[in-house]
Amino acid sequence: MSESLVKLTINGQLIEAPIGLNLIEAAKLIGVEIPHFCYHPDLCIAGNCRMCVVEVATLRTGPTGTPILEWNPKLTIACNTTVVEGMEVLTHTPRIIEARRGVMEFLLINHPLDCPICDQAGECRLQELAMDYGRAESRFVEEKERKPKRTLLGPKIMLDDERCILCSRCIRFMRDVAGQDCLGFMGRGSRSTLTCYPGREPSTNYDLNIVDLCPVGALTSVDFRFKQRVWFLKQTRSLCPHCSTGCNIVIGSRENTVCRLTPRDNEAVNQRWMCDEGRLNYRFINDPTRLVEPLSRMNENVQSLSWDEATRQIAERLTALRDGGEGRIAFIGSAGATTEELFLFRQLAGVLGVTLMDVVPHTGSADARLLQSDRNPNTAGALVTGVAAIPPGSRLLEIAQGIQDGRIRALVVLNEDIIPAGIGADLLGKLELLISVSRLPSAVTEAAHYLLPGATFAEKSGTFINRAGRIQRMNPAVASPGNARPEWRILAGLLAELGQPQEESLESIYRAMAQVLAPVWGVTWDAIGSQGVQLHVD
Amino acid sequence: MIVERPKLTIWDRLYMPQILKGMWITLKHIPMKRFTRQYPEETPPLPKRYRGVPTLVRDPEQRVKCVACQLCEFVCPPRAITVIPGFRAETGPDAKVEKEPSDFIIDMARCIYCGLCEEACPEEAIFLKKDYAMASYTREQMKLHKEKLLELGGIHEDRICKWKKK
Amino acid sequence: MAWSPQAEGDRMIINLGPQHPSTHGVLRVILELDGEEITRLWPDIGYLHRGDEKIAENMTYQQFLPYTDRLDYLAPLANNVAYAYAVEKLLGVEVPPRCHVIRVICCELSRIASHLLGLGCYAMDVGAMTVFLYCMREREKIMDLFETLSGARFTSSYIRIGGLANDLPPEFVPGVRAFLAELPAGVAEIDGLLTRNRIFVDRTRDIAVLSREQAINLGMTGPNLRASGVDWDLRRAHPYSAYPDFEFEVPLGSVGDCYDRFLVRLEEVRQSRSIVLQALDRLPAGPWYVDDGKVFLPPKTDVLTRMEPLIHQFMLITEGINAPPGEIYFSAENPKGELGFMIISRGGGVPHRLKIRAPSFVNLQALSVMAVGHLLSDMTAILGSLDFVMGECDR
Amino acid sequence: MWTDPAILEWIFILVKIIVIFGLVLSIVPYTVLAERRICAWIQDRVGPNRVGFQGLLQPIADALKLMLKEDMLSNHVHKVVFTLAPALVFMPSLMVLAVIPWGSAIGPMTCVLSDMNAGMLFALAVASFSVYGIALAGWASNSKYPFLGGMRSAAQMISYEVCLGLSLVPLFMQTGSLNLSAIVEYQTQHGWLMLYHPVACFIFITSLFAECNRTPFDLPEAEQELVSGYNIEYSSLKFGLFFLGEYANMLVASALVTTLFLGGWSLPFAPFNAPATVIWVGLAHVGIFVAKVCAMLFLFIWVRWTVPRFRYDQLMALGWKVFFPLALVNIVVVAVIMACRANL
Repeated sequence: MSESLVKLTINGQLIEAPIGLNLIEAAKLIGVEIPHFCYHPDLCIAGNCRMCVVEVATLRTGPTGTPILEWNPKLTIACNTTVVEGMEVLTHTPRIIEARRGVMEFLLINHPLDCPICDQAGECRLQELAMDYGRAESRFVEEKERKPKRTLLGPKIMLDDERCILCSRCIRFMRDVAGQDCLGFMGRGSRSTLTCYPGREPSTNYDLNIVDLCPVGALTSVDFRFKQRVWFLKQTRSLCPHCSTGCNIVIGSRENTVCRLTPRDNEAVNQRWMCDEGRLNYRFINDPTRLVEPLSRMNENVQSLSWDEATRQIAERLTALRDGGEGRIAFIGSAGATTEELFLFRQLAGVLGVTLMDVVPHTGSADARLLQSDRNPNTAGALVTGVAAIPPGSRLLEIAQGIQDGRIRALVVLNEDIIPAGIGADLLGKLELLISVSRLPSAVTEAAHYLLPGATFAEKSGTFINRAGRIQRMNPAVASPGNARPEWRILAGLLAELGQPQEESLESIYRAMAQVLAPVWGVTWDAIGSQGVQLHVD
Repeated sequence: MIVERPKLTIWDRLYMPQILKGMWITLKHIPMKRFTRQYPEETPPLPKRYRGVPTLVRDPEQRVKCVACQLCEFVCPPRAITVIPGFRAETGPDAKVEKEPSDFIIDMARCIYCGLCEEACPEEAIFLKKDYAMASYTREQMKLHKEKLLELGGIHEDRICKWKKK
Repeated sequence: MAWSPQAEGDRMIINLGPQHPSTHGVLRVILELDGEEITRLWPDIGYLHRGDEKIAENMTYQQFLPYTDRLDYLAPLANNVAYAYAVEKLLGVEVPPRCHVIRVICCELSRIASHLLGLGCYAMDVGAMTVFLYCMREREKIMDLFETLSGARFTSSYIRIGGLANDLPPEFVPGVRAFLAELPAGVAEIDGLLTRNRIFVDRTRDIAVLSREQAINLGMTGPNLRASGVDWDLRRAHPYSAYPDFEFEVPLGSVGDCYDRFLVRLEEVRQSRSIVLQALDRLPAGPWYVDDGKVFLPPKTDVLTRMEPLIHQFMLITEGINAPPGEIYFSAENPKGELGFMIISRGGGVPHRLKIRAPSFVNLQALSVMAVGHLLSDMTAILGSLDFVMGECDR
Repeated sequence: MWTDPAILEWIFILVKIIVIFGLVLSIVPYTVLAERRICAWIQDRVGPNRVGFQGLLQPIADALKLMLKEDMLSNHVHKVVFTLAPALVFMPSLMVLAVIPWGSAIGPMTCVLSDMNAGMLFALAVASFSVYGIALAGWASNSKYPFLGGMRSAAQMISYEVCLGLSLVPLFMQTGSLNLSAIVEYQTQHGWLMLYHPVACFIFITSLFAECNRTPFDLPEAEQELVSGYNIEYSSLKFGLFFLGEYANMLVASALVTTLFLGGWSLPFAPFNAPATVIWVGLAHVGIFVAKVCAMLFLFIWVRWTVPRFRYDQLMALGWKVFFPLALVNIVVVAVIMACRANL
């Protein structure tokens, strides 16, 4: 390793940095931030914003053969300068500050006075850097350049050309990462505008990433448009439940309403991206039809129960069925549930002597980037805990058959609509006892004898094990509506009622699980942290 | 400077002279002009800067000046303001503004009349007016909504007409 | 905390407060009485606790300013000023001379207002109700002046970090002059009704004597300390603002009893009047806010027409003034004593920790030293002479 | 039959009772109003002026308010005594009024309810009853502040009772009578006793301030110390009775001062310096008496809103160490002077 490191000095501090690293990243190593607009670690270097200028001196062999340090006469852009042995870099000299102030002044000349109506305000690089490096008062008195405003780029993105600072991040992303070369600049000088190539518009599943990339408010999300100011959003680190990739995300919520999902850095999983499908998959959390009360349904008589009462009744009836004979109960779990929930679910199956259980596989089309065909976020978890059959879904037919035969009298369904999976409404009608844990009403919840309202991913903590066997954590951003509660609490309550008292917090349940489940042995809750831990799953 | 501690003379120690002096002081006040005000009939003269109820204003063309930037909501120390952002009509004279509050709620039970909202507003849309008797019977009534706030605010002479120039 | 002191022998425990007319708010003092003589006492505070220091950690420096109005709510402007200077010290910002002098005027008018109320309440506590109303009448004129100045009588929130909310209104200076012309007559009435009145003197002389050493050891500040003869006034000791430019005397007591505390306050009113008069005479022209767009909000016209000011408006409000990391302590001579702000900053617009040294809180410590051995009736005189405010004590 | 002197006597007594009651029940509430307005004027305020013209109906509103308030009776009080105490405060003052001549005569009717020979003794004896009411109220409330108030009151009133009585001795020595009508008539002939006995007058008035619990001697209720002293636990009509009693006491005190020192119903010139023979002079005498009483009431009010309050020990010291010896010395001095004059 050591041969690939070079020594250089940044602001007088000697550091070692790997060869090939540019100065922005090198400065980051010692906590010095070099301001920039166009540079992005995952995109190619454009070097057009000129904000990251620094003073650089490199070693040269002098006339006598001794190396001498020679300062570059001009300021150098840090993004396109890689580290060199013996280099000296100064990042905040008066000359640099003056240059950046000039850059900022130019950038703001034609920038419209849109902050009050711009969704970016609050997370706008232009605002932040203007505060840090720009002048406080304006010398510009002329008319501003007019450009098209409020242009739709595809169905998901709103473009405001006046706000654009021509950093070209979006162009580079669409071309190099999303693989759809559709954006470009038109015109010259101050009349340059960002635009779509004629007849093309961003239409990949990754378009919305350019909204995150845009350092200003030129590109905004139609979905999030005028919904909420970002400075009010509570940022909760969580996971996307849309597929088995397990993209790391931030849930932006305000007062128990989830407003948006944005990707967060995880080099091992999703870098800084996420797909639009996953990003827009949050509305069900705020759905007004969410189930909020435990219900029992006996002969069309619907009654709402307290959790204690519901748990007691269910435990009683399940115990009666267990004692009545073998194989009368079947479980259908969900690979969308957290590992802890599946672990408890498996334990419950053990207590009730259930051997017949499975999860419902959900699949969809995959793409070459993040989206997987396995749309369950925790299939690996379901396999590890033993809830899923191998392959997942393979025992569903057996369950359907059992119900048909009348062998299976009771079915416990965890957050799944099983009708498309082959257990139709007619079969459900045959059941003596159907218990459904669910968040939204469906045909299954209509038929269920006991209906227990569960919580969405945004309302609980827990872990998912992704496709690659990485265990990652999510955190609750909002409270569950009404009396709904996380499934792990429901299951822990049922287990306690059946004589198996459980730990009170999810963290302790995880700890108990980590002692039993081989793949997670030795992985502590804290170790999972915000970036997850790679497990060794066979 | 050591303050002088009056030494009571024999005369003072007899109580009465000082009491009589005091009584003379108080007696002089009986015919004096009253300092207090007969409130509901006589309203106090309010200075120009008086900070009363916060209101929303329209410009002379009846346009709602607020664009729902929510700075006031952020700056409000007691969190009395709730802005629900919304869209302006896409056609029409003020389509350029794009954004407006679909509702603007000030909870007068929480408002401390500090005036920071007026100071923060980048659109000169919120002003503290001189009305001060804003009591109601219920907490719900204490919440002033957009319509009421606009009614209280009235028209504000706009020197700049920012959005017209866009 | 459930806690109930037990009386010794056949003594009686009696609660003075938290609902009691002479505890000036919600102070509770548990007294152990032998007849009417106080043998022991336990002050119980916290009834007005609002968590101001914690609130401060969750908002920008500017947003917290209205909360400082509510510390010593009898001198809100003086609190504003002390807080603004504290934050400016952290930021390393120096406001222009005009701002300093206006702040001095604000502080001294607040001092007059606060002392008038303090004296009035003190008089009321020993039974002279009318004096209280005369004091309130004079104070009311100051309140009106504050209203023209800031738009609010009481919770003025007039001072800004790096300046003021606004320049002086044109009618303010003549208004203050008119008030200062009337003030001596008002003070003379208070003087005439109390100072040589033997009933009042008997009630206050040699009551609750606090010696120099005791006062220092108890950490007393303000008029209560000076009444014990300690020459300590932060305006002199640690000059700040424009105070070095003004001539004034620091009144000191000679005995340290309730009577001295009364006399010192009365004299301070006169001294403050003289400071305000001097300040009005040499009110410098010029800007009233610091000319630094990174600290002070830009003018509204610029916000509406220029890009940089608009951005700074947004950033100053949502992010706050970008303060450097560091720790500072600033204290000012407020009417009640030394009001100090300790700010620990880790950078950014929000304090990491903000500690308020409230003079009333410290001054109240002296209660158990001062009151024991006196009668129940003296208790009101002592509380009145301490002139504390629970809003500040409990914060 | 109407002219039958015996029946006429009864009718007169009835009329006089009604007049006295009427006077008390009308003057007392207006004293309260006067107090509130005068104190307001002294303090540069307006005072109650909303109910009726210039607030003249305010007493009625106050009375209604007091009546309609919830009458609270705490569990810890001694109920019988607690209920009785307000009446015990109010009654003595009414009884004292029986012996005070509030005019000379209107036609055949003398303007005093009971012209008893030991009138002043009766007045002193009965007035001291009200201490029972206050002390018992303090005790029966079974609560600390009222208890302190009651105790203070008992000590204070008994102490000043002594000065009160002693200060009057020179008067009796000079007039040779304890009959109040006789004292007034003495003054019509010899001039007001205030001029003969300024020291006695001063001690008497000061002691009356103490007896009536008025500032600077209002320790039993001392708002800022004991919150409201003995009547803390009272509400509604019972509180109203205390309130009424206090002002009735003031009224009685003023009437006593008027009668003893200010020449009662008389003025030092004809035709007001002799008992009335015609009805209008009789009526004028009543008017003069009421005016003097009102002036005294004003003095009470005026002093209250000027001075601070004494401390308990200072008050007792003043009573026993100053007024008590002073009154004794005064008696001796007057006796010596009288002896000298008699012997010269």
